[in-house]
Amino acid sequence: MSSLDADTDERIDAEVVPSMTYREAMREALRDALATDDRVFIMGEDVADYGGTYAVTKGLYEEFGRDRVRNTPLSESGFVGAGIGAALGGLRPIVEIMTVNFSLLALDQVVNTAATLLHMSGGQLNVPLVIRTTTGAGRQLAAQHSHSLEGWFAHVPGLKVVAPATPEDARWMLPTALADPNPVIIFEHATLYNESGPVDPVLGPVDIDRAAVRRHGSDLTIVASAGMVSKALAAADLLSAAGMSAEVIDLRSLRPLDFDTMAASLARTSRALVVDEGWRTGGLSAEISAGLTERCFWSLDAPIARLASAEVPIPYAKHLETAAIPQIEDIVAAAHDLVGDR
Amino acid sequence: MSSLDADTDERIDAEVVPSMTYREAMREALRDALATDDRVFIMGEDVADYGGTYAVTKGLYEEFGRDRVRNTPLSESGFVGAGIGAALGGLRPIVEIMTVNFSLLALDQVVNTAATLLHMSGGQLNVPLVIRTTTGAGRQLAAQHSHSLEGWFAHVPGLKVVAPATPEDARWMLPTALADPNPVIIFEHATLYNESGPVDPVLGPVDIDRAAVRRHGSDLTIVASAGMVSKALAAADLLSAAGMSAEVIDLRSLRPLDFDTMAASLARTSRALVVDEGWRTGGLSAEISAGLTERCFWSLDAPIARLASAEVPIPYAKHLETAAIPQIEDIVAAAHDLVGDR
Amino acid sequence: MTISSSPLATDHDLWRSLLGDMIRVRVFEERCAELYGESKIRGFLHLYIGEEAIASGVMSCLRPDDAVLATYREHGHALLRGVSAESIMSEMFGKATGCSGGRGGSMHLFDAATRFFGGNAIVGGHLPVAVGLGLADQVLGRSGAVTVCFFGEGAVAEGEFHEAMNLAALWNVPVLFCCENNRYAMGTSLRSSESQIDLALKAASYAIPAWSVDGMDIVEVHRATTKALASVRADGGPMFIEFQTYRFRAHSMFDPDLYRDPAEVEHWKLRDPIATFARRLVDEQIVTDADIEEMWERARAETEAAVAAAEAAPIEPIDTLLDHVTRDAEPAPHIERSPETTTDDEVWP
Amino acid sequence: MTISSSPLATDHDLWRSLLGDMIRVRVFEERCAELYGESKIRGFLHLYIGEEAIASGVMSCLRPDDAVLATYREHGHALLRGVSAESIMSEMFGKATGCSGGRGGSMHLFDAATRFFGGNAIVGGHLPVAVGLGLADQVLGRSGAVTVCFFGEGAVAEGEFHEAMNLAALWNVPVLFCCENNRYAMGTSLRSSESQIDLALKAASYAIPAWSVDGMDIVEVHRATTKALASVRADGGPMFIEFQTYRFRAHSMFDPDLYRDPAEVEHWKLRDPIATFARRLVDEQIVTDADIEEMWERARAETEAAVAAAEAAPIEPIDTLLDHVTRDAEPAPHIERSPETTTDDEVWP
Ligand SMILES: Cc1ncc(C[n+]2csc(CCOP(=O)(O)OP(=O)(O)O)c2C)c(N)n1
Ligand SMILES: Cc1ncc(C[n+]2csc(CCOP(=O)(O)OP(=O)(O)O)c2C)c(N)n1
Ligand SMILES: [Mg+2]
Ligand SMILES: [Mg+2]
Repeated sequence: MSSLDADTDERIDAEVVPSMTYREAMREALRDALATDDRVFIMGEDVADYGGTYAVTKGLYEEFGRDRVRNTPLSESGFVGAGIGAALGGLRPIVEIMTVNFSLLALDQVVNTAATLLHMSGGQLNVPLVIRTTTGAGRQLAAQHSHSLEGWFAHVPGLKVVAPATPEDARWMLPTALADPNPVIIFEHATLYNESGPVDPVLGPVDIDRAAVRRHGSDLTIVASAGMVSKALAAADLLSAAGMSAEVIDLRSLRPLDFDTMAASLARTSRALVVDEGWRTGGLSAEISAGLTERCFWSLDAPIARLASAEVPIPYAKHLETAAIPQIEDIVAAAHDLVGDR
Repeated sequence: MSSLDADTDERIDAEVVPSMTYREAMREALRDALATDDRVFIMGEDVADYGGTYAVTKGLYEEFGRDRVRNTPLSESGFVGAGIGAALGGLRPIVEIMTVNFSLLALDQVVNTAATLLHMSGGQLNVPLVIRTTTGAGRQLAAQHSHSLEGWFAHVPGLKVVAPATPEDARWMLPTALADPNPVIIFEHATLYNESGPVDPVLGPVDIDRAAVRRHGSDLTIVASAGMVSKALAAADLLSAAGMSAEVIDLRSLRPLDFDTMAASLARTSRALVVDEGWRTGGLSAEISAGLTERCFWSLDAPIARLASAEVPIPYAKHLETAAIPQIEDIVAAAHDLVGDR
Repeated sequence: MTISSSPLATDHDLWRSLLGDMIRVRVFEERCAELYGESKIRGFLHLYIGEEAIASGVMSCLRPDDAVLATYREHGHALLRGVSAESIMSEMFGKATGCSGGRGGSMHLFDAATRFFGGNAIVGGHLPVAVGLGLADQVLGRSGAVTVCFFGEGAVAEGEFHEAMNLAALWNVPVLFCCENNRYAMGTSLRSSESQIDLALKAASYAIPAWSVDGMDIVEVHRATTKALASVRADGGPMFIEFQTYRFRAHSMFDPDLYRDPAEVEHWKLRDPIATFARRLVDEQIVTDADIEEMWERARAETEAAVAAAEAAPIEPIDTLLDHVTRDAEPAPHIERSPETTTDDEVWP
Repeated sequence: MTISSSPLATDHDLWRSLLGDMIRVRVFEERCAELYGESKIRGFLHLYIGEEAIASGVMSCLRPDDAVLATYREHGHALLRGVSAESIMSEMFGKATGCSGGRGGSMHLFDAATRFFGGNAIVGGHLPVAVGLGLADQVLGRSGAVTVCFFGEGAVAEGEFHEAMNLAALWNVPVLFCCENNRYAMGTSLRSSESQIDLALKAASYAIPAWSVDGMDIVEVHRATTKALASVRADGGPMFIEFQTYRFRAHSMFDPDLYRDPAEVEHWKLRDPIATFARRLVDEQIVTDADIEEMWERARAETEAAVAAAEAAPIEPIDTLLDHVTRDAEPAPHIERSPETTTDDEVWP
């Protein structure tokens, strides 16, 4: 499948609520931002005429030109730092780091400068920078191209971290991120780009600090984000068929975490399962488990359960990769374990 | 205080159990490693004639020469990568990254190569690399020089992470780390270097995957590591005076985490407080809380409590820095909250 | 041109074998492309087609105690370093018999036996590692051993390139840096990613001897590498060669390849390192057309045998998932540490 | 030498004021060293003593719309950019009135009003940021505005230096890179950290015009900067100046300074930029000894006033600890999103 092929299924169905792919939604968001705010520009590796590795920025270079859609050389630390500077200089950069795997080369800039500058300067210098990057495994890209490191970023004060799981969030989180005076990192899950869903064309910017209940249920709460949300929903369908009613929460924001929404759900269900594509130990799932337990301990019917990726660099072979990442059946099984528990 | 001054209080008291500083213990470990294994060498910024920023490697260059104690330019990614290569080539490098703050520049090498190579190569190529780095705040070095990012490293499969909290561990963890066929990161807390303690001169290599109970107690378990251990012990003394008996666990190993020792303690105390110098959200304290709750939920008398650093880049001003990091009184207060709870 | 004045006048066996090497890589990779179409190979697949003269020429100059590092575009390098077609193909099939046990895939071929250190999919990531391997050779006195590090011209913009060059020169380690300048890093041309496109000049700014070579001409590749290696083996210090080349295929199977003028691609295809060299060897009567046909045949047989073996090979059992994350250490002696600091006398009532 | 042939023949006010600037920095920092001894200032403290000609010379050429970035050795840069001695001193005292509210300390002085962007304690970390500031000037059409980025020669080994140089040249952004080559990065001499120590050559490998200047001679510094800035303001593209200098003190207050031959330090002290320039101005009758004494007096008065103010200033209340971690966003409109995907009809009994 070439990135061109990936594009062919993007024809918007002419339904009442228009449907579009996650990729097209993200592109629409970028186009809108470029069109409405002169300060906005995109930069990253092959974002221009190439159209981005995941074809997200396709066509934008032709529409807005090379100053607004700027190719960078392979120098992640350099161009993330340049994004910080451009933000300080009055622009509204959207920096694309091709994948989170390569963001490791830019972490100094993200953590030591973007996240700290406002504080170090006593509130004088904010960094209105948006970083977009893809995350996740599932395409047999092996150890160096399959990391889910959102949890690392979510650990850092001074950053905001969001993970749109639906085309609508892909479309409408960006304007809010751009309006935010702080650095915002957007994690796009690489397996979602071809997924379609309803996108309200006039909704307008949405909050980027609240979780959403994607499905109501009463027996347990499943907390998920990004690529795990659709798996959780599919699992909830299967559970429903088996007579178990699962509520599914899409975190949307990874920093800050919306514990209010999670705790409110838990108050109804008394049981929660956290599903996370990151590694288990010290991952985001740990924070959610710990934070929820602190808030809801006395009303829990069972310890919060975690389902995360196996503690292994993601393997290439399909069957091993599949085994390493939480799958729908794993979620179903974990839910049964949890609700059967006591 | 210059690093020279820091050295002056290093005279070993001629007691029955010799006492030495953490710095001297670490240096002794390095000297021993260099003397007994020709493959071992040290490299890092100013480790040679300068003797290391924290004077840990002082005198080793004079004793072992420039091939064994090798200065590097400022190029963290470069020399960590070179350490990986040297390990693959049959040497046993000990790479000093001056502080964990600068390790952000080398994370690609650590995560994408050191931690994954054995797995990506199907078990063929192990990386027997030791990285030493300092961590922690408390010396008014402000946001870019005060990170406690051990939790990030502890998240990564393929790495082993240790944090000696005592001179004896500083002395005897290194030989075990060097004998380990995997990459091992040693976090030395910068405020510990001048602390003295007993060091058995002939103990020999110690395990680097088990926690140690540093103080027995029956009312609650305090879990701490690195710079927080001595604070936890001091808090336990104060609590004892107030009639509360605290068990203090020194994690020693941050990856793997020794949940057996923690759970065994919790079985006795039913309450645990995790003290961590890292930021709270998504920090190591979250994993310990989540992991312990999973194991001990039904015997807990209260949710696991966490005391971690405030969610702020560490400020320069003394009073603000002090307020940002867990202090002895904070531990005492948290213990009272926990035990008074229900 | 008379045969005696030709650089190919002697060493006929060498030239024949080099042609055969290039053909082996070409056949192997064209089959990979098909297998990708059939979904037998998955993930990313980067083909070396058009660039074969470099790996073939360089690899033929190496000794068993040399070390090799390459990028994700490394099937050819692995094959010519001596990793079997079968174990490479099996790797891409995700099989247990693959050279990385199916865990690495196309981008992560490894083989300890031939000192083939991969297969790195982080652009620039393996350059510092090469410096370390060279350092080990130097320190351990493995005299004459060289570490050869292949990378694309795109890597030159990365900070790790710069740090590695400086360390290599500063420490005078025996590393041969082989820059495969195929003019594009994905869709980005060198001109749009480097302010100074004379790459040899970059190396010079680290005081590393450097030269630029026609990477489409295997004779030039072989000659330059021979000369460079002689220098590295003797002096111990690093060298840098820029091989000017071109990839005939898209960057990867995901790349629609819209950024290059088809005429440019066609132009370069006229310089196909295999076709031109084959013609030359025939012209100079070093090989016959039949010899060449036999080379293709043999290569096809090798590749088909590899495919058949890969097809038939078992996969790793799922219960090995957690293998090879860490290697077991010698069990650490369990020694009683100094007694706990304090024990509480009083017990909370 | 007759006065008319001297480069100082005109612009007497300028030379006087430059001497005064250097003296201000010197006095301020010598006091800082004392205050460190008294534990009034804590953390790391890096003194610029000996290098004052660079910041003084460069800063005097700047316009208000220029931007400045520096390292952790930046008291002088901040002071001469127009940040008040009082707010710098208060910052180092950790007071609320400090230019960073007491949160930054010596290494993190910031002042938005004078476009002083710090104060970065990660070696090399601010170079890419400078490129971005230059890019913003270019894109927003702030014609003639320049971003001036100071860094030590130690930073040249970092990958970020390389990436920043390439980006700056590639994008032709108005950035003046000022390398303060004081020959040591902590205890590491340039020769032991760079395989090629001609730093201008490095810049040239990115096609950035570069030259090397005597950083102990403020006239040279001023002249070179004037020329460089004229070029950057007119053409928009980056330039690189290496200022050859020396620090008279240890790297920081923690550094025992054992790695330098005391004779070397003494040798450089003979070239003290203040003493030599003062002598020259007196010789050329541009200032009198009394003028100079007055400059020292004024500087001492300024510094003492700063110390007194810093002493008297309040600290930030502890309940502001979490301020400035993020800045409040305009509250995001709370819009009802598309209805939840599904709702379960059945409820588990
Ligand atoms: C650090 C990093 N950034 C980005 C990528 C994505 N990527 C993979 S290959 C490639 C182009 C590399 O080009 P070049 O170095 O010239 O090698 P070539 O593919 O032409 O052989 C890019 C951008 C990556 N793998 N690693
Ligand atoms: C990335 C990074 N590595 C290491 C350090 C520790 N360090 C602080 S200053 C310094 C020396 C820098 O020397 P140079 O760039 O020449 O500047 P100078 O101090 O001489 O002005 C070092 C190694 C750091 N701050 N950042
Ligand atoms: Mg290329
Ligand atoms: Mg210096």
